[in-house]
Amino acid sequence: MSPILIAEQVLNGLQFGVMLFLMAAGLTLIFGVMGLINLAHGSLYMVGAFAAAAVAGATGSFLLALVAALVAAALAGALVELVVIRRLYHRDHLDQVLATFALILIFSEGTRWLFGSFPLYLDIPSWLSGPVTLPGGIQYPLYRLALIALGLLVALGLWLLISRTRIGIQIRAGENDREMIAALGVDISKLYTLIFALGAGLAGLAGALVGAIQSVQVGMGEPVLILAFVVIVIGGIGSIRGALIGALLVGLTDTLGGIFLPELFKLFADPATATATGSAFASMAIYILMAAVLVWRPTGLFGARA
Amino acid sequence: QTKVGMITTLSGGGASLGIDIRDGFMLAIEDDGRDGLEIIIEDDQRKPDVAVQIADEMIQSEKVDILTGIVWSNLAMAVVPSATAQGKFYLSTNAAPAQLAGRGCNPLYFSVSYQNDNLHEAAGAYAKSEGYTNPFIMAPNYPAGHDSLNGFKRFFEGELAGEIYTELGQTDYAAEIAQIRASGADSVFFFLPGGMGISFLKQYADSGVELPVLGPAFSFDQAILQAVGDAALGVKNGSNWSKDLDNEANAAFVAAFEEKYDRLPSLYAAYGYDTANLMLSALDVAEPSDQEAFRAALAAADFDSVRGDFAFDTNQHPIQDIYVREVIKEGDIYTNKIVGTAIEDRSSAYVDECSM
Amino acid sequence: MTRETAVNTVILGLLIAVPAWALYADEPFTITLATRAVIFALAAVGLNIALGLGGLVSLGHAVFFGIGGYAMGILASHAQNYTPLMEWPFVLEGTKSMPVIWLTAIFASALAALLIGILALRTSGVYFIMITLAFGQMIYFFAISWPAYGGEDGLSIYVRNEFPGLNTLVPIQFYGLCLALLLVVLGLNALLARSPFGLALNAARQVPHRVETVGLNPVRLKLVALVISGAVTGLAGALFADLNRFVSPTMLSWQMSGEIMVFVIIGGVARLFGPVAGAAIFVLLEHLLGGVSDYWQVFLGLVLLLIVLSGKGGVIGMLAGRGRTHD
Amino acid sequence: MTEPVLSTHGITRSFGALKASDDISIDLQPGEIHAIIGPNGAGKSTLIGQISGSLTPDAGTVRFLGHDVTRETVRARARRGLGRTFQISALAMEDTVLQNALLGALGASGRPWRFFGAALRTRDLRDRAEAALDRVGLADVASVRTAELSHGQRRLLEVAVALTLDPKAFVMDEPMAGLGPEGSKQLTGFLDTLRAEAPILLVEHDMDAVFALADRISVLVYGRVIATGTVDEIRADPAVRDAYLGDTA
Amino acid sequence: MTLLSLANVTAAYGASQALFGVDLTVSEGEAVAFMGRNGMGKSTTVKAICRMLPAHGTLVFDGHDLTRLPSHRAARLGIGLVPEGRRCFRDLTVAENLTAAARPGHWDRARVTALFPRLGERLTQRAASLSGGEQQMLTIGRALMTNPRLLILDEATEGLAPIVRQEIWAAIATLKAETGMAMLVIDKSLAELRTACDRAVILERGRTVWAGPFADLTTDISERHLGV
Ligand SMILES: Nc1ncnc2c1ncn2[C@@H]1O[C@H](COP(=O)(O)OP(=O)(O)OP(=O)(O)O)[C@@H](O)[C@H]1O
Ligand SMILES: Nc1ncnc2c1ncn2[C@@H]1O[C@H](COP(=O)(O)OP(=O)(O)OP(=O)(O)O)[C@@H](O)[C@H]1O
Ligand SMILES: [Mg+2]
Ligand SMILES: [Mg+2]
Repeated sequence: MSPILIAEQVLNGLQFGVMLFLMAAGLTLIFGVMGLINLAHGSLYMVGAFAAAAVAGATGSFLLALVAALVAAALAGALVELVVIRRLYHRDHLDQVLATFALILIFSEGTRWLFGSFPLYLDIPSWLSGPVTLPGGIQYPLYRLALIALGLLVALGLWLLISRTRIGIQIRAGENDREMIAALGVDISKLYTLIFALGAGLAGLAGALVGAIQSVQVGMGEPVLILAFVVIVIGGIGSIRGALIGALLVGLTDTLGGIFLPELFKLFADPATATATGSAFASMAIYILMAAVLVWRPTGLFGARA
Repeated sequence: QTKVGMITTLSGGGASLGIDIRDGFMLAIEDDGRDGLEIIIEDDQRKPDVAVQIADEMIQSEKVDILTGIVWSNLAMAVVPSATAQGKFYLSTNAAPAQLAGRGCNPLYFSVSYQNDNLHEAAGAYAKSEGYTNPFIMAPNYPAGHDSLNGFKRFFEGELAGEIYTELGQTDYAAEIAQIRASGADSVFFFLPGGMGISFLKQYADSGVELPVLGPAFSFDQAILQAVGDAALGVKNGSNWSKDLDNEANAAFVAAFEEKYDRLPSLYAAYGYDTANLMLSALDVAEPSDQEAFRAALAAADFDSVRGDFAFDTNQHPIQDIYVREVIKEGDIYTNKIVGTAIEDRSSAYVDECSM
Repeated sequence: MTRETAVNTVILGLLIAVPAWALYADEPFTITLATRAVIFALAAVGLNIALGLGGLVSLGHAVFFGIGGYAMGILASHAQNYTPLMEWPFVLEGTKSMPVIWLTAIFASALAALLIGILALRTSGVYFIMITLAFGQMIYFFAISWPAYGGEDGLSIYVRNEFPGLNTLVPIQFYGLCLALLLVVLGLNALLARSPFGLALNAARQVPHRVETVGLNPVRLKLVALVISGAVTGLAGALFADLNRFVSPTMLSWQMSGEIMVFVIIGGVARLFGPVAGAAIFVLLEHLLGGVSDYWQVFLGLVLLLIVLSGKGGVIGMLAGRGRTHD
Repeated sequence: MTEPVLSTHGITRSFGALKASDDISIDLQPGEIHAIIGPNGAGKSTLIGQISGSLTPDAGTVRFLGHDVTRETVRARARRGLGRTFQISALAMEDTVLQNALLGALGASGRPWRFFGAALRTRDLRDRAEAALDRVGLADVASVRTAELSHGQRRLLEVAVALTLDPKAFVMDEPMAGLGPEGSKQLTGFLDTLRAEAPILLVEHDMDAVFALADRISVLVYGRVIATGTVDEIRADPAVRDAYLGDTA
Repeated sequence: MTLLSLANVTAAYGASQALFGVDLTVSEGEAVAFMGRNGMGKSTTVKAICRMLPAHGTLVFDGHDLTRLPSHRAARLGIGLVPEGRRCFRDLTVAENLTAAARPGHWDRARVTALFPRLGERLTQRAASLSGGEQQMLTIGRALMTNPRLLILDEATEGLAPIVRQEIWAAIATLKAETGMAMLVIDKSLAELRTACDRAVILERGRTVWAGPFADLTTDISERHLGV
């Protein structure tokens, strides 16, 4: 394997990591900062992608589609927060798991009801399509570069919001003691609705952005959801920096594991078996990584120490 | 009075396939319009245990005579052996795993669609005939993926630039595309059903790699082509059916399907339609309660298949021509047209293992 | 008799009366459905031991369920094909005997629970939920892509396994067997909850640091609870595979873990009969709503949502009033 | 002097740049109540943590009943007979008072792996638990859920749980915290009788209680012991008045 | 001018009733001691005032009916709370704890850290790692940052060193004298309450059983209702 290919694969891993972060960003807010286990996060991701596909289909504008994704998912998020989620903050994680599990069912089948069972069309706009040549001769799709930039921007924005602004501080205070922050005069309910909507909007945006290079279909959110949880937990709940680093680690592990493990197994087995066995272990790699990180540091890389 | 139980996927991610099977099947049944035939349809949610439960219900409570409809191989493996063990006919509208074509073949089991490997074999045969010398081949790491690459290799028999198994459900293929680019391959064969194929094709089209792409029909069928869009144009795929197949039955089917459901039929709809017609033709001759006679009537395959010539081999899987299609755009609609025949009168690789 | 005991008695009565009616009315599928509910209930009773008593929110119980299933699948498929399970260092044959399969399932899933527990119990809270999920995913992906036992296609067994003196192919007999196991386990669960071990576990859930200062090891208490819990769920997995005569990686999927948890929560966490009520309701809803519309899962979702939002501690809580019960 | 029941020798513990314990050597003699006082943040809870085993010192040793227990776990020390109460009540709130006491008895028995037979009907455990509840005067509320106890009752239950262990020494972190004047008086009376059974290392800010109970007082400031002496000596010590007492006494 | 007035207030935790009829008034600039044995309902009353628990009866603050307001609205009317049990925001730093609560007015971070220099030295430390007393100071500082008109101190000196307690009582006296902030004080030290407060209200089993100026609080009454 040539050095340039290895370099390219490392870049792919990092890129995949940033994309994971983009998908996990909204969840970081909701799960990491507000402390709510929202299994329906993947559904909001799906809502964004469907809204984008519908608007792109009707208007032909990718930018409008992104706006639509953000708005639709944020509205759906706000609605869900007002009707369901707000009754769950003071409950234990179990109830949150069940309620948001129920929301997945409602969202998935509801979307199918509205949009039918067939995957929808959403593609990269022409001004972002095609590869560019990077130094070293690596050909890299422009759209993916744009995703990296956007992912990093979102990471920075979120980090500033949570750690530097008063709203961010108040949200974290609410996570510690909701009753108390309200008793100090902060309208924490409204704040939580806003933040939930923001998290949902980010999920929707990610759904649209990533949907353009993947498939827009019912159920697209669930695999993402698990990956996003993995990312956040590895990084440490509540830490934006942790989520970013966790995402990069997962991206690298997944990409490089998928490439090198089969190669590694070829050293002791015939190619067909090696490819199959190597890939089998590669698909377990990120979960092994997660378990290893948690065994080593039980609250993730940057989580608050217990 | 004959009862038929259809178990298929009508909710969740894979619902579009099951819906097409159902719609194709019901089109034939309603056209026929005979009395004394009852069809019961249930959703398996793409879960094997649910499929088994429904099969039990249909057999034990509804007392059906014939089962049909399953889309996925793993669900078929869960249902078919126990259904045939309980003396029920099973007519496959899609899934036809190797085990059931070879050692596990059964007098009560017919596959109307194909044997799972067929369309991959066609792609392999086509690659060879096009003179490709080192294709790069890939499929997800699960049994159907392994069968796929084996099917391709069975008819290709040459050097490969690379052979990889991806993760089932994977959505990002940047790493694989980089490997393809670096491999020096002259063509790419892939089997990535459902959303995986959509993702791969979009990303491949955007990557600047311009090698010709081949695959089985699944990733280029009517149900998902609209979601892939331009990225699929020109891709060659192996299929035993296409909407432009030139025979009377097919023309009638395509027209009737479009008329009734206001969309183009897919491969799965065609299988559903054929299955229903096969069953109706057998019911004209015998009752399912007379197992021997009904089985003989099915095996005779005395119906007008939308695929043209159609016969069953001894393992009760079809002998049929398999074509190569190319993805084209007709007006606003992406669809396929036949560009050649990959293998003629193809049966299946496992027929000798079947002791029937 | 407290209200909860009354509710439990009614549930128990239904478990006996409904299949009896089905037998009389010749509705064999109702028996199959009841068997499914009873097996799910057993799996959920297993989870409830970890969850209700030990406070361990495991989102990876499908691992044990699946291991139980594969214990059955592997043993029976070897017996079916007359190939030994292993030939070295000694020959081990497959088997079609349920009791042997059960013991294997219990032992294998207990072992898995021990290994997972040793690692997972280093974490707590949300991290525990997620690390159990991670182990589940690991094993799920392994099972899908490992070709030896069918990979994603799973393993099919043509005839249900055997139990001495019974014809397990007759639905009501198999049901009776499953129900008997469920009742035995429920009985053990009730004993466990009141036992000294149960007392210590209960405290370890609420105030682990207090448990340490009386000289007990809360982590070890929880580990033992997890092992017992995994073993019970593993037994349920073996029965489930036998019910379907089929096992596949879906039994190991995170959705399966989620469903087992849903059974417990619908019924009521830490209630003896909570998992039983939850599993029965879920199976019933799934069956009834399936006929209503293609989009029936929307309604299932709504019903589940109503149950949680009512906040009464599951169905048993709604019927019997809030509060844990002690003597 | 007799061999102390419990002693620390030069224990030191830092949090980052902060030396929370700085070369602390104190001891607890049989039959005495030794009070530790000092300003907030002086390192009293940190010291208790190191003695009971939830924190490990960076340097120095802890000895208990003649053994070096510096590296032992909380559990091991508890089994040796170290009874601890928490600054914030650590009780199983969903359980009854009796069940909380039973937990202590179970710990004392050292045999938690009994999966059958109701805990409430296990004679040895029950006798021990009831005896302890009786001692602190909670026998009447034995079947009440702990969450329903008043604050003062919870503090007493805390002590009762420790009592079930038949400890050889008690370590108590602010047992009077949150008690009203009446409750404080009651608990003070109780601790006074307890010292005959096992000596008590007592951290407390309630000076009325400390002055009434302590045989000796050590004063901790910035992690160091600045003075040790009798009540009168400490009251009179100007350094202690400056750092801690103000004009209370 | 009466700032806060409660008449015949009742409240319950689920099914178990905790308040059976509490009467209480606090006038502007006045400090009221709120007394009673453990578990008599003092903190419950505070929760009712701060809208952390549904309550019935008359609850009026500065002319506004509190029963209809959510917690944060009540706080914004000018009720500042130092809760029982050191409920600082454990994962936030000292500085963030203060910022989270801040509303414009006399009290800002500089004034609070001047009042409690220990907090000033630990601005970037996580609240969970503060000593008990430091956490107590932080919750007082945090309540001051809301610039309340009525400060409710529920066991605010619990667990504090005598010398710090004296400082806090001194600070309370200063607050009262200089800013005229009204106060409702719960504390176990009768002596200290006596010097800091003008009036006392005594609660027993969820009912107001005595109210009046401190001067009228005879040993007889305190023996009967407080046990000392
Ligand atoms: N985990 C920690 N990390 C950093 N600093 C800590 C930690 N634990 C304690 N400290 C600091 O160590 C010092 C001693 O704390 P400790 O809790 O022992 O005080 P204390 O004497 O018990 O005070 P109080 O009487 O207020 O309870 C304090 O300044 C505290 O902020
Ligand atoms: N969360 C709760 N749930 C149920 N009952 C409660 C709860 N909190 C307090 N109580 C009960 O309400 C009554 C009043 O308690 P409250 O805390 O108001 O007393 P208090 O006067 O503040 O006592 P203390 O001086 O101990 O703080 C007590 O009997 C107590 O047991
Ligand atoms: Mg302390
Ligand atoms: Mg109080």
